[in-house]
Amino acid sequence: MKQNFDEIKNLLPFESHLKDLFKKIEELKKLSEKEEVNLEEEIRMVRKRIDAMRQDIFSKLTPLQVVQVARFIMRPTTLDYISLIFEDFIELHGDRNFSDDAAIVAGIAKLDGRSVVVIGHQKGHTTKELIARNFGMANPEGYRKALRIMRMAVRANKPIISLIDTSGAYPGLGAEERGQAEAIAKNLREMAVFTVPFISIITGEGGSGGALGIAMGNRVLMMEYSIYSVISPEGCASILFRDATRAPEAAKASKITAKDLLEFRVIDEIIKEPVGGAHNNYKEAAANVKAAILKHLNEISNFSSRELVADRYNKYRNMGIFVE
Amino acid sequence: MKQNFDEIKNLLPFESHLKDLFKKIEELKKLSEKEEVNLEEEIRMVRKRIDAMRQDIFSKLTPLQVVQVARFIMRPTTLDYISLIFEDFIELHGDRNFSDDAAIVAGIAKLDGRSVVVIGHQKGHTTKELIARNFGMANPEGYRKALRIMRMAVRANKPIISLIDTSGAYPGLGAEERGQAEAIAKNLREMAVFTVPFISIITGEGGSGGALGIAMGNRVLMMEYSIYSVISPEGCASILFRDATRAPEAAKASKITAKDLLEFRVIDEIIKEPVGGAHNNYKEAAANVKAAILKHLNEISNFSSRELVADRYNKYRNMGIFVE
Amino acid sequence: MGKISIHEWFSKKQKEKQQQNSSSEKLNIPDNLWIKCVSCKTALYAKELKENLNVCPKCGYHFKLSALERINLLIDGGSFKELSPTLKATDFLGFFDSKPYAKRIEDAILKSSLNEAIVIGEGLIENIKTSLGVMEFSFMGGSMGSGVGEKFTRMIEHSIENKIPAVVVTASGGARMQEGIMSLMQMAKVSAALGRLRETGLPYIVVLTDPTTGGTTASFAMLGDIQIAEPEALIGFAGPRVIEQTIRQKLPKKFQRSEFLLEHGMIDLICERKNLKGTLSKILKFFVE
Amino acid sequence: MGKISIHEWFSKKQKEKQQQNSSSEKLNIPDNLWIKCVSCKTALYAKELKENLNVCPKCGYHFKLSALERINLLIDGGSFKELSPTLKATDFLGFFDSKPYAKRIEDAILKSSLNEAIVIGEGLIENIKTSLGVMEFSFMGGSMGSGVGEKFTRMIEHSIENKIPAVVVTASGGARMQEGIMSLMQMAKVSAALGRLRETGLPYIVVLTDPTTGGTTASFAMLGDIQIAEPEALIGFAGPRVIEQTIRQKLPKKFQRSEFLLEHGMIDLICERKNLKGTLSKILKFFVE
Ligand SMILES: [Zn+2]
Ligand SMILES: [Zn+2]
Repeated sequence: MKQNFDEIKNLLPFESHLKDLFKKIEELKKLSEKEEVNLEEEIRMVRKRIDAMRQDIFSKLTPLQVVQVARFIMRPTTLDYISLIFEDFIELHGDRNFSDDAAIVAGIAKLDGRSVVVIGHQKGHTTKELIARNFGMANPEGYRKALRIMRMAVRANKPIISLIDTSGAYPGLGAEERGQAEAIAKNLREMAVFTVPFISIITGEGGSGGALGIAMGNRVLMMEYSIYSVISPEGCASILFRDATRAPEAAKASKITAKDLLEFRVIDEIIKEPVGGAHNNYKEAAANVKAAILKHLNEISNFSSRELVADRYNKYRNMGIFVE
Repeated sequence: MKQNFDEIKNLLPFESHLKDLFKKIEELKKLSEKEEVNLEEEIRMVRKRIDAMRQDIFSKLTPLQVVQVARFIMRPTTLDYISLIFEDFIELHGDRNFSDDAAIVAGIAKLDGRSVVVIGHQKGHTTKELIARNFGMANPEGYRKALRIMRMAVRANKPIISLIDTSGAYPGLGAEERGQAEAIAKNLREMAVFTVPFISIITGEGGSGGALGIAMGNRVLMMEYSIYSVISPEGCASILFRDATRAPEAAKASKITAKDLLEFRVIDEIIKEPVGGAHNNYKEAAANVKAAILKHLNEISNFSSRELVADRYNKYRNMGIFVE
Repeated sequence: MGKISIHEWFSKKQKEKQQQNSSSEKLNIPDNLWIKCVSCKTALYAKELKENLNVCPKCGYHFKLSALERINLLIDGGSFKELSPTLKATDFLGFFDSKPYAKRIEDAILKSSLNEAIVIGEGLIENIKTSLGVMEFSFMGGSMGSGVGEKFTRMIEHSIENKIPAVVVTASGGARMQEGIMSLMQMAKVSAALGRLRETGLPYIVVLTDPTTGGTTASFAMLGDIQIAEPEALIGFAGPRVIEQTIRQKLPKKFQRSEFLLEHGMIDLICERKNLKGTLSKILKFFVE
Repeated sequence: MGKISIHEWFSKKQKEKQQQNSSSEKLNIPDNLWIKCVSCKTALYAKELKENLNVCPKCGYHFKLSALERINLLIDGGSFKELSPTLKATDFLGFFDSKPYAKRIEDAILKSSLNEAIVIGEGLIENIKTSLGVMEFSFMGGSMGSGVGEKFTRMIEHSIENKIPAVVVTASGGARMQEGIMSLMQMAKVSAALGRLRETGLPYIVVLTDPTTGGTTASFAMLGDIQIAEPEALIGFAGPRVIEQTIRQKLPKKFQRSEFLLEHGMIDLICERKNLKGTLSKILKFFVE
């Protein structure tokens, strides 16, 4: 949950020129306290101005600026969304094989009274939390935990909601030893044939196979300032352009924003974010996510098991652009 | 495979009095060579005497003596049986999670032209091999490999043959960490609902959960001098009698021989062993095992998938003696 | 179903318990006694401990609960109907160690006022009808022989027949060695029942309590759709001493405890006793609603 | 199916290959040249190497095989029918790095005489009719874009429609980044196809060759009912350099090699090239007979 959010400290690099306006608000507040005058109208006016400027800034974000928003440390995490969207969440742990991977959280919950399974990558808002969560980069155990719990949803005939926010699967020694590739691959195959409604939302970073590993929903939605890509702009630049500083170019070329992906029909809908991005208003962001989940869940809830599998199969079967 | 089998060196403790007769044979052989006389008839006579004495000894084995036969280092191992019973065996490795456990071998093969999956615990005939195989005591990975490959058999609709020879699942630190109990438990549950014919043979030691973990066949057969028990006689003595030296008593009380278990209908048939035990004639032992497998496989091969599951379910459902 | 009403059954059981000479059982000592917490060594007023669900108010150590106390804790008042209450073990091997198995069974029945190391039945958990099995550790260490295997299996079959979830609370030292191979076969039997249950899609929830080891762990105790454990419960396959003998070194602290299993991915959550019913009911609601 | 006979197809392909300027490819250099083994550094007579299936006769190092050479190795003479031979990638993002993707595609086609980084078709392996996909590493590093994803999927669908096993030989650096997100989606697409195949009970056999990494490994390359690898092949998810940067230490020797994967339970067996067809046919016989 968002706590003690410092609006000045948490300005994104490309909106640093709003600093003065925020300072102005602070001054007005102090003045109002000191002099015991009501300056609320004045403050409201400055806020309005900030919002207008922000709306303008955010309407013209470059792809790499969207990346900055998507990766922002104050961006709501999976657990933030879970606490704001679902009731009676009980977190379930472990892959029943090797360990419990904190980079992926999973559990059962109620969504407007309906039983659902929810899973997602978990980052954090502090360095400590990020380290504990391995920066949201899961090991094979994370994917295996997700699969175990998604399969439980299938047996129990409950919908699955997945929230995606990872820079990628962890490229570590142990991850390779214990079959990172195998774990992701198996998830992809199994998700394809799940007989329950399955909705995936890219909330922050949708980093490559590590994102896809829990993201094969019947519907895939993206938050307005999230990204989804086969490789990070930095990685793309350093591999293809042999120059990591060319990330802005790579970000642009790779088409990683929600708008681009909607055009390619890789995603089904863009979920609006509050002014200035989801981190400025967790509640509003969560409400938008919830509304989107409910809308899509309602649309596919009448599908039979068979139809759900066919719907999902066709969705992915038809992805690809080639000539013949 | 049996190699350079030294009959004198490999006498079991309770047949050490046969040593002189074997020495006699050696002398006769030497004499025959030296003097260039034909002493085959004499040798045959001694052999006959040995066999007769052995038949007598083995007909009166105490349970703990049976344990000695079952554990004998020269007793044919799973790989010995595989090479003598099946054709075109291809060993398959790995649990796709963590490692390949050498204490359990598994693979695909042909049995008289029929495709089957065969799995079994693997001990060894030398200290080196025993160490490499962890003395046939599997870690969780062994059970997970077995399950993976048995499930493949189920998908491919091929019968499963399992050969059991272990003192038990390995009671190690890592085994506990990685869920020895979970691995065995899952195997039991899954084996119960396999839709293919499944035959299990206790070839040597059937040690507790570690044995049962791959032994839930529709038919369970035991070699004449194998044992099958919930705890080793030594363990039983030290826990219940608080005195490990009372193993003979514990062995007797626990009813662990093939004959006892057939009486309790825990097993379906006893497979005859060559005179003096399977280690004296691998080929004959393997031929007997093969004949038994084929007999039982033929009996259940006409069952439908459903019938196979029901047959197996009822078999285990009905085990237990209680009053009400 | 039991032939007497649940109300009668409970008061009968409670009376039987009170009549026993049970100085060795912490939970039956007079209310004004002091008990030393085995974990933090604090001297606790027995009544206070009991009122706190046998959880040390100082350090949170979870003392054992009897099967009846557990049922009281989890099941909505008066809704429990016992199944197969008269089912008993029998000494079919004529097995004896320091005393005959037949005598052990008799003693255990007298001591626990139960006929076997598990009580099974049906009851409501926050109004959700559930099959329930609760193990009794004081009955021969909660060991699983033919009686436990049969009762557990019936509990699962009751679940399947009535299309209701199944919940089990474990507390067991493993297989009942006095029944030889037949105790091993119970592992196959109960797991097979769970294989059938699983195919129906009905949930099976396991609550692991201190201690749960051996053949019980390697069968029904590890097969829950959801695995809950009480804090610091010993849960393992091999006993700690066997492992120490095998690896010839001391075991790490907290080895085979709930927290260790959580870390190693073997259980879903650790739940304090005071939250257990609430958590169970949320979980059941997830499945049945 | 291809519109020309398999015989014509093979001779056409071989001719095209010979005509190329391919000094950079070991396998197309004149027969009288010497090649230094990358593993044991022995100088090998090119003809000898070729006759030994591109396996070093001294140390057993497995050099790469082209898709066509692989098909020749595995498929009974003249029985291969190519599927979707004209399917090609297209530069739908207008992507360019050091050169435009469109140009890269063109160059790769010219260089390899293939239209994509995978050849798919149907053929006999010791008389067993099989769907086959063979990747071509020289085609943009065997990267998987829409073309590879579509062709692989069609290969699996061919398997399902004709009720025949599917075999794939992998050699790939991973996703084709020039197709952006669409290359990622191919992982989902091919895995979904394998999900359908799996439900039919038909076998899917993977032969991993050097190198197989990235999105290819994390999708169809790791989903075989049986996973075979050639000796010493590099097989992994992340590239070794990425891992070294992450963990800031040198990787162990043999890391991510076939032998390492076997030890870690990820593959079923390592098979030398000379035994590959025999082993495959035994495996296929297990499934189809
Ligand atoms: Zn305490
Ligand atoms: Zn070489």
